[in-house]
Amino acid sequence: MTARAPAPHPVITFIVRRLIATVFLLIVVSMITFAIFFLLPRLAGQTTRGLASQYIGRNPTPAAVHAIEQQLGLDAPLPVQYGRFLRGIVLGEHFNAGTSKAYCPPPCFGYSFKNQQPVWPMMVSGLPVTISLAAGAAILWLVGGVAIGVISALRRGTLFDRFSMGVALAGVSLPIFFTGLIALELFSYKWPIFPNVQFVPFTQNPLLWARNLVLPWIVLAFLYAALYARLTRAGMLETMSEDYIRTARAKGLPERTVIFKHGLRAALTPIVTIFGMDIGLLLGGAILTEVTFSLHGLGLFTVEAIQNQDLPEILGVTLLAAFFIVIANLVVDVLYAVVDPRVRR
Amino acid sequence: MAAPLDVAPSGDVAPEAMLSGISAKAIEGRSLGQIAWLRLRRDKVAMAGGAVVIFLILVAIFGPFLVQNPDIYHANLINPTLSRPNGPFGGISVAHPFGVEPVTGRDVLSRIVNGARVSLLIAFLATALAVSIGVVMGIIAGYVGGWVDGVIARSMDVFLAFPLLVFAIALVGVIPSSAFGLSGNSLRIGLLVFVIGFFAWPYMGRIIRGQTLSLREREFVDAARSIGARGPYILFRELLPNLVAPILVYSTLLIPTNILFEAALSYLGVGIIPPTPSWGGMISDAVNSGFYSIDPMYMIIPGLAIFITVMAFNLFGDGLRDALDPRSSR
Amino acid sequence: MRTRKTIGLAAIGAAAALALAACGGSGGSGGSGGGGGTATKASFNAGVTHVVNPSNHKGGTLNFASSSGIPDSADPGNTYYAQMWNLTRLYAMPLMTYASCPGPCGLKVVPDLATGPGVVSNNGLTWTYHIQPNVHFEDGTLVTSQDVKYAVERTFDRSKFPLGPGYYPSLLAPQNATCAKAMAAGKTTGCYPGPYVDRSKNLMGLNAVQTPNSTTVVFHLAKPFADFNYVTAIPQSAPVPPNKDTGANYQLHPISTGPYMFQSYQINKQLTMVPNPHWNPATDPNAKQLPSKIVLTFNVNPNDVDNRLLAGDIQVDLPGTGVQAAARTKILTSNSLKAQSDNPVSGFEWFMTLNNKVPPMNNIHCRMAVEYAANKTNNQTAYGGPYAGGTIGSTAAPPNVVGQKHFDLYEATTKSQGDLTKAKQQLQACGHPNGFSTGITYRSDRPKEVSVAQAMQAALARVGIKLTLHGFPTASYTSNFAGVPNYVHSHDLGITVYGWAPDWPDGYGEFYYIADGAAISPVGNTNLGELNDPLVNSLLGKFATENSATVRNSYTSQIDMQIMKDAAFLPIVYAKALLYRPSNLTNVYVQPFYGMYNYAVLGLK
Amino acid sequence: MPDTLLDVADLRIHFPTSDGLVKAVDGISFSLERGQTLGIVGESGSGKSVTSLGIMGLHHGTNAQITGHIKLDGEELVGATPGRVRELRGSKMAMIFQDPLSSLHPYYTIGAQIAEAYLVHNQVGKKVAHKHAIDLLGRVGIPQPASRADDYPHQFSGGMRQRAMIAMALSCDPELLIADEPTTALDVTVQAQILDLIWDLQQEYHSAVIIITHDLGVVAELSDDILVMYAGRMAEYGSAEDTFDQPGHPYTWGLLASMPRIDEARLERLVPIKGTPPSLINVPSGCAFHPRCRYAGFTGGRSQTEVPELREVSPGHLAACHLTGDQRRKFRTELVLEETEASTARMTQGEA
Repeated sequence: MTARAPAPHPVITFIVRRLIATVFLLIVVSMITFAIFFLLPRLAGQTTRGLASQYIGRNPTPAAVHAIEQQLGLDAPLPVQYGRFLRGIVLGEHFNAGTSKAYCPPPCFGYSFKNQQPVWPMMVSGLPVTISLAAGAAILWLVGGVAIGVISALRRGTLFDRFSMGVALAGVSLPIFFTGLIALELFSYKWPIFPNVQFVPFTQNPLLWARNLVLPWIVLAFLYAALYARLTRAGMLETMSEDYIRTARAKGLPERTVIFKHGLRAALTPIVTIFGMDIGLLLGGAILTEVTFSLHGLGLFTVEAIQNQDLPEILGVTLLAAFFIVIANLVVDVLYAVVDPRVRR
Repeated sequence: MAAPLDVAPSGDVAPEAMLSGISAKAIEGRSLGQIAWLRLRRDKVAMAGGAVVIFLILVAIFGPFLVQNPDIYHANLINPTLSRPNGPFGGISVAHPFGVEPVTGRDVLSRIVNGARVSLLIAFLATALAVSIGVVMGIIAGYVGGWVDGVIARSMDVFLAFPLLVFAIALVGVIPSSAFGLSGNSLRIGLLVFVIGFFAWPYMGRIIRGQTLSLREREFVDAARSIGARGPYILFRELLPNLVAPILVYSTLLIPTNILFEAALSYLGVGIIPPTPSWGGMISDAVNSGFYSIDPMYMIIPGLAIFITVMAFNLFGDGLRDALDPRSSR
Repeated sequence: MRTRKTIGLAAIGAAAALALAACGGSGGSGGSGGGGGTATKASFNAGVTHVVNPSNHKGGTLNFASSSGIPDSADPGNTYYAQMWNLTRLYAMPLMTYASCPGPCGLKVVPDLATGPGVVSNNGLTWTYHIQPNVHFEDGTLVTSQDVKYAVERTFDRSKFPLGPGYYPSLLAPQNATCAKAMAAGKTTGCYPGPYVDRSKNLMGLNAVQTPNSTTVVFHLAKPFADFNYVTAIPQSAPVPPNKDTGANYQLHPISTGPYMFQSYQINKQLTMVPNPHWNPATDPNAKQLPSKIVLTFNVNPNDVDNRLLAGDIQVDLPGTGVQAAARTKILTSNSLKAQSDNPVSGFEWFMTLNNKVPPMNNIHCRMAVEYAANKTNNQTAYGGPYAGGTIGSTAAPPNVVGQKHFDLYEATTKSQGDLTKAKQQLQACGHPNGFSTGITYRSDRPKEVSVAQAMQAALARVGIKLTLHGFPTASYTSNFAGVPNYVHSHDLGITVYGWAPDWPDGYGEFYYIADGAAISPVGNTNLGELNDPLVNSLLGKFATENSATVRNSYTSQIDMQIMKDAAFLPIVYAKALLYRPSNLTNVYVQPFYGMYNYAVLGLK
Repeated sequence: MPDTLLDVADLRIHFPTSDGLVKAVDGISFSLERGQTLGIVGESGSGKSVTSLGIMGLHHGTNAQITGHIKLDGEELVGATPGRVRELRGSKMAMIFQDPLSSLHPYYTIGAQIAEAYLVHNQVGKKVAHKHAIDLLGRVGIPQPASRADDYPHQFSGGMRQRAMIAMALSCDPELLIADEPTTALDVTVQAQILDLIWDLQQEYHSAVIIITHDLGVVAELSDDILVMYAGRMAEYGSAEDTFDQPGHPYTWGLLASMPRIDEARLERLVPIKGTPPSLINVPSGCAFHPRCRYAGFTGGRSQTEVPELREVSPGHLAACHLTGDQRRKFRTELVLEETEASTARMTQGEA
């Protein structure tokens, strides 16, 4: 028989264990990322000279290329470069900006090759945009998707169900940039309901902030809302055929209590898991949305970094994105342990 | 087969599940495949999706031989001052049923058809790679268990921690234009397949691992083991056939994801190298040249191509899942 | 051709798209200098020859937008883009600059920080500039000759400033005798490592530049270079106060000497400039201080830039390469919008080189046959037609190169569909009466070049010349394929599609890299036709020591004529851009060297 | 005087599906008095669970077509408003399910789930309800009920879960308790405990009980009456004594033969009924059991064509079979002899 364990301890040990695993995971991810961006191109025939010459204007001289190699630290062996990179994240880094040593406090993700600026502040400055975009869209799609999914499941086979599931299927089948462009063309140019879409900080003008983000929110949320409606519907249908729902009905509970307290509670648990992971993965969707709507967030920063072949920026943003994913997974796991008593051990 | 009064739970759960249990019995004697096919055939939507999928595959294989050269420019069909196609709807005519591209006058139909080949090729290869790695790793993890399972499960975590899209565009961006003995589009296709396949396998791996774990405990595996079957025999003769259904279903659902993914990469400029046509690349051209607002067909046609393809695969995949797994209620 | 840079295209590839050029062939009336110019009412192309909406009204926010970020750097010492050379005039005063006036007058270099043009010594090796004694930085400190010297010193540190031109290290005298030997052997340029490494002499360690007093700068050259005033017109000569220099971070806030100074700058996002209180209009007649704020927004979706421009949300599209297709259609099909637009030549010329070494093209008659057989109208259409592409070209230099004269040896403008009779005659003379086969190379990721290659294939087929198409990616075009003569010879690539814009608008700047025999190199070649004509070579050599403008101009037209006589170039178009000027913009005109509106003088109604 | 609590008459529950009309329950009638126990026996898919869910009104919201009568304490439930049936559910009638783990909500504590049932039918506060839940847990034999009430279902053992289910069902002192395969998912030893518990509680509350099972052994001791169902129809209905001593339907014979009996010599192998239960979409014509019935040939073909009516084989004991009384007695005797011989043979083999 089950011995009763003191309540808080398992959750805390669980969190601590997961935290340690997370740190370890991040280190492994950073190593692989570093290897792929610095080692793989070399294996593919890229030379540091070729890399360095990308950051020089017309007609580079060998001396100039060599100077750049040194400046960017490309002349050191790869493990040393990786060591520097890790040290920079933990301890910060002194960078030779010319006149003086510029100090980049931790977490210093190195210096951009192209812009010769520390990567971290540039990424941080893009965060408000991406977070605004992500948060608004996430709320929209979670509320919208779950509501539609629940109604569809309960009204299975009705016109509403068929229609909303049809739209949902279209939603998951449309490329996000395509919907974005159509939305922009129709509602920003043809009928200027939301003209001149650009990011305005929330602190500066909350109303304008929201107005300008409505289109990107809807476009980004549309894809996910469709997905969540389908998932919620399937989950709800499955849950509502569970034995414990029958038990709840047999108890004589009102249907509303049966649906929301017993059905939705259980159906939402996997949705919450997926939601957490999607939030972590959102940078992918944000890239396409930000490019389409010219929003200066992390997504556009990523594209910019890639266009400039700016390895430190690419490395930084990849790791930041991985960090989000790992943290989101951690939060989901902890949340799961809180929500589902069976998981706690 | 005679059996003691069976205690299958199906008779006591909700009527719906009960009924499927009953009808399964009614057509007992047929193989799972036949049953699934019967169910699938009744699902008209899924069948329509399947028909479109087959049509698309045929188009991708044979289409390029039937249409004109997608790289030929038709300057005479272009307004020399405004660079846009003469005639309405992007210059739609009998010779060019989908119209022609602005600036170049290239035939849109032939580019769509050739683009289908590229999109489907990448999607299929990437799916094949992801599924192969995922299935092998999943079976090994699930069957062998122990520390092997631990290592594989951890590495799945690591791979899932990579932001796929960010990673893909970054990686394609930093690899030189010729590498690993490949160059041009063969290198690009190889890279895309590698990136998608290599970072998407854990999704498949997790599903297969879970299935294997539950199958491992089932009687027929015990039976095989008891008559002295070895690990590999059990893996491939006993387990794999039972995993065909989930593999098939998730492959069908992974393909459209990969089509969208390839389109996104091409849209961001790291997909297929011009002038080889690809759907995402066509949208990208329409957007970056700015022609999409005066010649909407330029963007809408490839957009619809992506939409229809992905939708068809999704419909078919959903239907296949319902047919193979009656428990999923949809 | 504003396109988003595609990935894989290295920064250097983008730098090659540099547009530096001058005023259109429409032959503008000579406007008065010094930021004046003849005023005119808004009409199509009015801004090419006249100042539209002249006004001294102050106030308002001037909005720029760009579909990318600042292409290289906001640091005047580290930039190689026409849009940036134009923009930096708002916050940096180089020694010389291009005159602020429309039409040919704007192609002249005039003193900016200097009191007059540089004075060259008799041996051509010493250039002396005197700077204005009463110019101040934005913090109120006086600008001295040492600030100019320091700015030049910075350009030697290629690790911090790799993106700007490298003229000073290659032109200035070697730091010492050891260096001189090394330089003579072609092993190095300079030896002076820049002020961040060489901290000696109070940061004034560069021997080739001397500052005898606080208003005099003397440049010592390794060899005579008569175009030096053009070199000092590059923003790199704008003064930098050594104690305010922040090295790689200087781009975030260059210390201004112009009418505006940086208020805030987020790379790739936004740059805001406000009036510089220490700027004195009397010392800077080439710029104005009218708007009360200037905001530049970066990374705006290209179509969005045009839509905002037409809607009046922004006033200027920073890169100045013209509107996109959608806006082009709107503008050209509406009389009122068209009246608010200009279509200047941008400074680029698109052309094909006909190779002198690849048989049978090594025979001049075969090259002439190609010249005659080409369909110039279709070539123009390939580049976007008369507005977005440009005017059909007949000379090797575009019209905004000083000294260029119009001529048409191969009936490019008179028989623009091609003259097949003459083409056949030339084929006869060449010994291939039924035509021949050769290859054409082009950049496969540039639709216009693909298009023109196919147009050529169709046109030459009319006289039996079979053209095979060889497209290569831009990134490796000159480094691996078209710019590697061995590759060209072994693959029989007789025709190469290319384009060029000079760093300054004279015959030397235009022709040295693309037509001098000395410029032919085994890898990364820019003289793609491998032209090695003694007359062209010797005329280009004379530029270094010739100071007379008239004589230099005659060299330019002689070289141009000789290149065309050799049938070494097949001009396609003198590139043009369709620019839109919103009605509330004042003092608008096209700065002919940059081929876009002069950003230093704009105001708002 | 007979105190009839539940009266079911000609109950039919049909489900239209894309494959055809499923007649899950097709004309069932029985009645049940307070304090009495009815056992409903049949294979999976025989319609016994559908019947019980129908009584509980749990087909509401599905496409079930229900006709006939269900009278609970004189109140007609077929066609009653869903709200009224819901009020009765959990208070006047309650149900225990087969698999206690899946029937309990995994996210709520046992105590909360029991209290919830009490709360919804009584105007009391949460504390009172919780107290009541602990009481009930104690009553069904859970040790330390006060602390175990805060446990989650997965922390209980199988038997304890079923006890908790029973506690939940009893929370409002129901007059009718339906136990649907209450012991199927449990160990043999626990099975007996649970059945004892139901028995004890029935005595205590004087409730009417329906036990649904496929296992005649379960109902052998507990039931007053037994209803055997086959393919949605009644095969046999009578008192437990009659049904065990003089089973009137060959199907019941089969059930008895396949029943492990503790009182007799243990059979190593149960005697199965050949074939599988029929599809409810295509119920065999005539007697639904005829394809599996070894005596179908003795009815002169009527079993293939004619649906047998329920006939009294003895007073108050009904069976739906075409065989005549003589045939039945003869075949039954043969069968019992056969079985005894077979088991004796096996036993001797086992000893040798």
